[in-house]
Amino acid sequence: MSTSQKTSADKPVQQTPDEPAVSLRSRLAGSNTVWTGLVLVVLCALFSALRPDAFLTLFNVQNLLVQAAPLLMLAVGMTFVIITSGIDLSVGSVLVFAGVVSAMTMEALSGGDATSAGWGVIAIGLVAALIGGAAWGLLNGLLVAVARVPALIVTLGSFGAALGAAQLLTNGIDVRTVPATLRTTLGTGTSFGVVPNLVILAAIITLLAMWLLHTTAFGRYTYAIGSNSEAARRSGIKVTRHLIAVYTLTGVLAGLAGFMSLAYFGTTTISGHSNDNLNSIAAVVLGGTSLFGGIGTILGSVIGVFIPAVLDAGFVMAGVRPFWQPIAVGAVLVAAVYLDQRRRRARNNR
Amino acid sequence: MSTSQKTSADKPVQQTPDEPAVSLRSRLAGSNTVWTGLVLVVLCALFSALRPDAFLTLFNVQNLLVQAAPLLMLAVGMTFVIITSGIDLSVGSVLVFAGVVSAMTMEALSGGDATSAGWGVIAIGLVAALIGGAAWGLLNGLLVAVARVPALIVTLGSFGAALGAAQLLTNGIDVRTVPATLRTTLGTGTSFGVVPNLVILAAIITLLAMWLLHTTAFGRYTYAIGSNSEAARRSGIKVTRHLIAVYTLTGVLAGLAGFMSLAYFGTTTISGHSNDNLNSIAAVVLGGTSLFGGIGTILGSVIGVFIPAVLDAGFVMAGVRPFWQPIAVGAVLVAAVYLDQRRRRARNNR
Amino acid sequence: GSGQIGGTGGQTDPNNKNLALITGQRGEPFYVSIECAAQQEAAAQGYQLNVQAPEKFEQAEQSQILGGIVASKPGSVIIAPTDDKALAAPLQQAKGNGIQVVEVDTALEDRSIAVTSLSSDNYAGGQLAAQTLVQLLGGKPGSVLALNTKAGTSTTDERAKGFEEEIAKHPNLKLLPTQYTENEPATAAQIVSSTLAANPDLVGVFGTNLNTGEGAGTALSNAGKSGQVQLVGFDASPKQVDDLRNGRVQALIAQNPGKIGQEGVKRAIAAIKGQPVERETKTEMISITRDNLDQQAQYFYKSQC
Amino acid sequence: MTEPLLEARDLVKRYGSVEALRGASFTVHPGEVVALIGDNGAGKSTLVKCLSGVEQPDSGQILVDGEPVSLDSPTAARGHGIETAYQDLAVAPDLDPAANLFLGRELRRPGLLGKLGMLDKAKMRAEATEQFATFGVSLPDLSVPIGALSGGQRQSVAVARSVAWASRLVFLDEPTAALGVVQRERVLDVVRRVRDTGMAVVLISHNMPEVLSVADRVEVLRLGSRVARFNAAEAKLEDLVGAMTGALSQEDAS
Amino acid sequence: MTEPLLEARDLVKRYGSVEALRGASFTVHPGEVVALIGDNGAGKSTLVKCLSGVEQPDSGQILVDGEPVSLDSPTAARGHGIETAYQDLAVAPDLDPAANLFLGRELRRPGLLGKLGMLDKAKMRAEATEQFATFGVSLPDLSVPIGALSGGQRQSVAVARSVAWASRLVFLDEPTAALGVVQRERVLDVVRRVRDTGMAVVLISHNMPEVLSVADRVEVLRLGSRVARFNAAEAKLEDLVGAMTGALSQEDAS
Ligand SMILES: Nc1ncnc2c1ncn2[C@@H]1O[C@H](COP(=O)(O)OP(=O)(O)OP(=O)(O)O)[C@@H](O)[C@H]1O
Ligand SMILES: Nc1ncnc2c1ncn2[C@@H]1O[C@H](COP(=O)(O)OP(=O)(O)OP(=O)(O)O)[C@@H](O)[C@H]1O
Ligand SMILES: [Mg+2]
Ligand SMILES: [Mg+2]
Repeated sequence: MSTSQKTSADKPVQQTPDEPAVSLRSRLAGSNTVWTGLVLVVLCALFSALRPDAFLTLFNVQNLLVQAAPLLMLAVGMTFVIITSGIDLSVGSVLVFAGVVSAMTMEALSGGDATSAGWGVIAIGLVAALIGGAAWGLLNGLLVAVARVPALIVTLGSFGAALGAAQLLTNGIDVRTVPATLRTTLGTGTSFGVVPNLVILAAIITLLAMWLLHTTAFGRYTYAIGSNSEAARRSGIKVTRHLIAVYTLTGVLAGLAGFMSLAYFGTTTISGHSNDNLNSIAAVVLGGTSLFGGIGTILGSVIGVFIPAVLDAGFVMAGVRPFWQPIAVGAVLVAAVYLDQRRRRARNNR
Repeated sequence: MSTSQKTSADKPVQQTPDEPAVSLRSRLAGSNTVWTGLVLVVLCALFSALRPDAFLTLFNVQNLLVQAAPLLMLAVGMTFVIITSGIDLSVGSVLVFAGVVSAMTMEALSGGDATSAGWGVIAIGLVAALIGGAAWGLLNGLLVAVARVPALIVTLGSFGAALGAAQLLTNGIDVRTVPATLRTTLGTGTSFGVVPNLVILAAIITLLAMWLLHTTAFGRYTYAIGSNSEAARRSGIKVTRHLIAVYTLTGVLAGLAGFMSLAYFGTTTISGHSNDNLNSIAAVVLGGTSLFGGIGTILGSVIGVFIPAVLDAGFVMAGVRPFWQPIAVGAVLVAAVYLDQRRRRARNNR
Repeated sequence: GSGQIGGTGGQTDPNNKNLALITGQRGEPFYVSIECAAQQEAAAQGYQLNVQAPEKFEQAEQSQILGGIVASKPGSVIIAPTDDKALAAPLQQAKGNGIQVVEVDTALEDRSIAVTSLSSDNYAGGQLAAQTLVQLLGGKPGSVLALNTKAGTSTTDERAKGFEEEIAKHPNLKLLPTQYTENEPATAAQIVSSTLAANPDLVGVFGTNLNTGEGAGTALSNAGKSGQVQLVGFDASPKQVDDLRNGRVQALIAQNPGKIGQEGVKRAIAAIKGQPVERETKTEMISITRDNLDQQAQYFYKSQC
Repeated sequence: MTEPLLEARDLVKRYGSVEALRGASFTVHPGEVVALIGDNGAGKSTLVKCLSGVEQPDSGQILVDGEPVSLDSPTAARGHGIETAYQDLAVAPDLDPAANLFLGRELRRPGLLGKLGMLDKAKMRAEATEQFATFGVSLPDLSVPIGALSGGQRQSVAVARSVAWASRLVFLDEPTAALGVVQRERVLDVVRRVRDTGMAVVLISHNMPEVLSVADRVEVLRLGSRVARFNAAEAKLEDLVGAMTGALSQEDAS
Repeated sequence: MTEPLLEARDLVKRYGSVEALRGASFTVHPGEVVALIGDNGAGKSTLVKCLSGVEQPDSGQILVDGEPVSLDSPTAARGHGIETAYQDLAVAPDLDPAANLFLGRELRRPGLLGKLGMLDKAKMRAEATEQFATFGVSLPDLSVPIGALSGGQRQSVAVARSVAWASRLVFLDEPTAALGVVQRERVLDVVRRVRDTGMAVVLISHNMPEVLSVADRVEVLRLGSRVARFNAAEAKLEDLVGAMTGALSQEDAS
């Protein structure tokens, strides 16, 4: 602080005596994630009770976690974007594009068939995926922040364009040689006996993102821009630069998701990601992040990714008829957010 | 006004002398629709120049208009919802549901095969479609306005649920007997020699919606709620009731679109509407309506429906390779909104 | 007065050198293979071929594309209709404008519109898949699962239906409810994992198209069940053939897109010239397993034109 | 004294762990201007919100004409003839000043079109122009959305709005905070004139000279409860400040 | 007289058809408190926005220390040691008061973590508590988002923010409008103290007694241009009001 009016505080800030205790309790009760988290726990308990032989098995838990990993990466990126009051519809296509670029790079480096390629090629492939994702993220960011085109239009455009570019590169045919080493280590390997490597990677990235969003200046600026971007600008925050960084980050995470998907499926699955955007947005909103920006947590998005995943798996195990499944999923989603909403309104009806 | 402080206005409201003229000009220049409208005109001119034999033909114009008619209905409803700062992802599924309910009703009334059913059955089918749409709209509205669940979650839920319900009703198999009378009159018939009946119906509904949004209290409340819903509530506007009405209206329009689609295609096309939600949202945003509510016009949405339609048709005629098309469409969308945005910013950079 | 859209009569110009091909979905290997063959044949005969495809296997966008094609007046349109009813009206208009309609892969219910169709019998394909699976199982009892894409997709619905009805003839096999994957491999993988957890007696899976087979293969190999649970896929894209070779997939039901594309163009040209063409041809479906892999190489789809 | 028009007894309002009102009471009689004063955060705006139906108190009683009522929505309060100019203005920033003035009370066209809900925009604009003139609001362009106006212009619209529609009681929460010297005088004039028609006015203000010049009575809120009441004619500035800061507490004794 | 710290010459700013500034000029010297006064809509806030880099004037010149500069962003103005408390506050409503106070100037942890961008939230909170105390801001709960605070509390945070960071000049656009009697005095005290450290303060206010008590000089804006300048010690209330309302026009003559 430049001036020094820190003279004796003759009227100290008024505080309730039992502040720390109250604060913790009310913070927990009011936090966005507790109620949706509870819904997740209840669902798991329910399906475990219904099919104890199937739901609570190591196999099922591993599978749930592994298969959610790429979507989790998308949702983590989406959390940042939505907190800035933006949106990114392009993540699924960027995932595909990054996967294609990565796979083609690895193929090219191995002379056409990457199946037996080593770690050097794999590392370059990873970099290619991240760069491929970053490029689209950067483009989105520039158009949103510099050209000031609404994020919905920009990313709807790149949703089509990234997929088109991936199809142009491959002529629509999946690239199919992926290094076996990559598949058996990152794709399907486990560490510590039971923990899938994909899950470890996803967890590390998620923890890093939590750290970034909740404890650093980068995160603070993300919230500030979503809360009032004009105030952020006037406070000297480089709003344009920050928005570009956020969209690029989301692109990089989509690129990583593309690489993970490549490792897991062993192919580029070009035509299979048209719902990823809505799925990841739904996860983020389900986790309590506001579409109007300024509010949200990564933990919430994690919960938001797993509620539909658990539901889908549980319904299949419980033998719910397929056409009933979307109806039941819809009802649970709405109910989960309703509980959360009611709780928050009771606490603070501003 | 209850009190009477209308004493002599000794300091009249300050007005620029040339007010009417300036106002008209600046209103036109600043209006959201002019620039996107211009883009539409330029595109038409371009394609007409490229393929004069194909683009500017009666057949093509008829086709463009007819095929856009159902989407236009969805976009008109979506305009209302988005102006209230809501969103409706369920429209495509509601369209399918309404079509299914309508077709099944007509079949049931004709004892299993509706192909030769008459106007009485068709009228009942129309009512069934409208009610089917209204029911989902009402449900959306109740959950958004009364239970206060974010619109994105509610309508994502009903997006799945309405489609699931349609599939349950039909066991996933399209209903395929549609009255031939309906198909040849509303579906593919024309009036005044060349104007398709579907287009006449869509135009009438669109004009009514314009009237409703831009000149009535209903429209005014729609803007007020989107602009500041708390202010609207404090002004005595029945926000809850109004939101329910808006979502129901959107549902009814989706029901009508379902009926139109039934008349045109002669089958329920259950699997074919998963992109309708994003397409109609894109049309609305392209037309200058703000996703944050309070701003927008029906005319803009009409233009927003036709820009992608013209692009798609034009690219097909120009023989642009399919993989390039989404890239080109994305670029044009972004460019159109960018022009519009720049223009508006120049006028009023608040 | 009242009339009908596009009701303008038109005669086919026998000298029209323009053809159009509208496939069912952009970037689908099966359709890409059709396209490659068609392009080759058209070029060989000195014709221009405008190839278009909707982004998804959906009738609305396809009929919009068709509108654009009709307006640009090719001599013939070769199309894989995404809906056997919904496309009747727009194709009727095409016919009304003097454009010869050639159906490939799928066909309209209304037989009066196209001059010829080269369609695959997807129902029979599903049956063939079931028969192949039964053969692979060799009498082993257990549950089997079919993975469909999206409800209402005519081709995969037919395949699933053929499969279900054929499996029903084998009482030692329990048919689980057919699941829908939204055409996402991740969803398919997740469904297969969950089914494995819930039904340890799962012995066979049928993936009705590329993406569902992909997801199922991944889930099975992840669970270490490749080869134990028999997986039958549909189509023979290069990746799928690789999978068959290395044991992720045990059988593929293949069509012959190269032949369809080539023959489609030939018949379109004949129709333009007013020559007689065969009205109806059912294209063959064959089952490829590891045993007959090498004999059936001509059915493998192309990845490059 | 006449029967109170509106009375609040022991209102409590909590926001999470914050207690904004801790048993606040308040009285206003017909035909009087009551100033409600208090330090920042004393709970004045919260009290107004509770009395105009925007917020529901957690406990306590509200009486209109001596009858207990439940003001569960702004519409309920409006039904009793109560209008409010909120401190946060509560206007729709994307609508123009005339639309904001008539928000929720739009004039409709005569005849069938009006029955169908069609607005008479020209008439509303004309009446709005007149109304703004009364308050000395000078607006450069009536079609500019209110969000683009200057702070004072916006406040004038909000105040004009509440005064125009009230029939028995109007709450003005810091109505002059952003106003220029002239406009402030206009508002105070209007307040007096409204009072003279028999309506009651509750004025919240931090400007003591203003309070003393226009109010008949003064009620003081401190830390969420009423600590003093004064007759404006007899009150001195120091008393008011003393009551607000807690140096002087009258109510405890009474 | 010393060289002006900041000078604006003939600024013009148009919003569509509205001309907010019509050739406005303005001068401020180091170590003085200049009051900028004018009717509602006179263009005061627009002028401040132009001088703090938030808006770009359509024409005119801005000089800092006699050198022409282009203030094309708030960061540019901040580079010259200029801070502003805006009339619309410009705070992030979802962040808590401490976060708002330090917005764009967060304190980081010592060491590597700080280099990586990690915030020192405890330290910021402690410093914020101290800072708020100076202004007599009393906040019931420091973790409440600022959007939930009372009008006065919010304004105090915004004012504290600008004063805390300014090094040469601080613009205060109606800083006391929503403040209580005590808090208002605190702010005026702070203004004087800041001036005594050699910094310049530009105070916008509609409260003439306040203006006369704290300002060294007064500049009057009317319909987008400067119409008068006064030495506060010599100016009389009537002169100021006259200049604002147009009854008296000094600048035209000069
Ligand atoms: N929605 C809310 N959530 C949490 N605390 C709130 C909320 N609204 C008000 N408060 C707190 O309640 C107290 C009273 O606020 P209120 O706005 O009524 O004060 P006020 O007397 O109007 O002050 P001012 O003179 O500054 O306008 C303040 O401490 C404020 O921070
Ligand atoms: N973004 C904008 N668009 C259109 N007009 C504007 C905009 N911003 C300001 N104006 C107009 O410019 C004029 C000056 O506004 P400004 O906010 O500078 O006034 P002010 O002197 O600060 O008034 P107050 O004392 O009420 O705060 C006003 O007539 C206002 O309506
Ligand atoms: Mg207040
Ligand atoms: Mg101002």
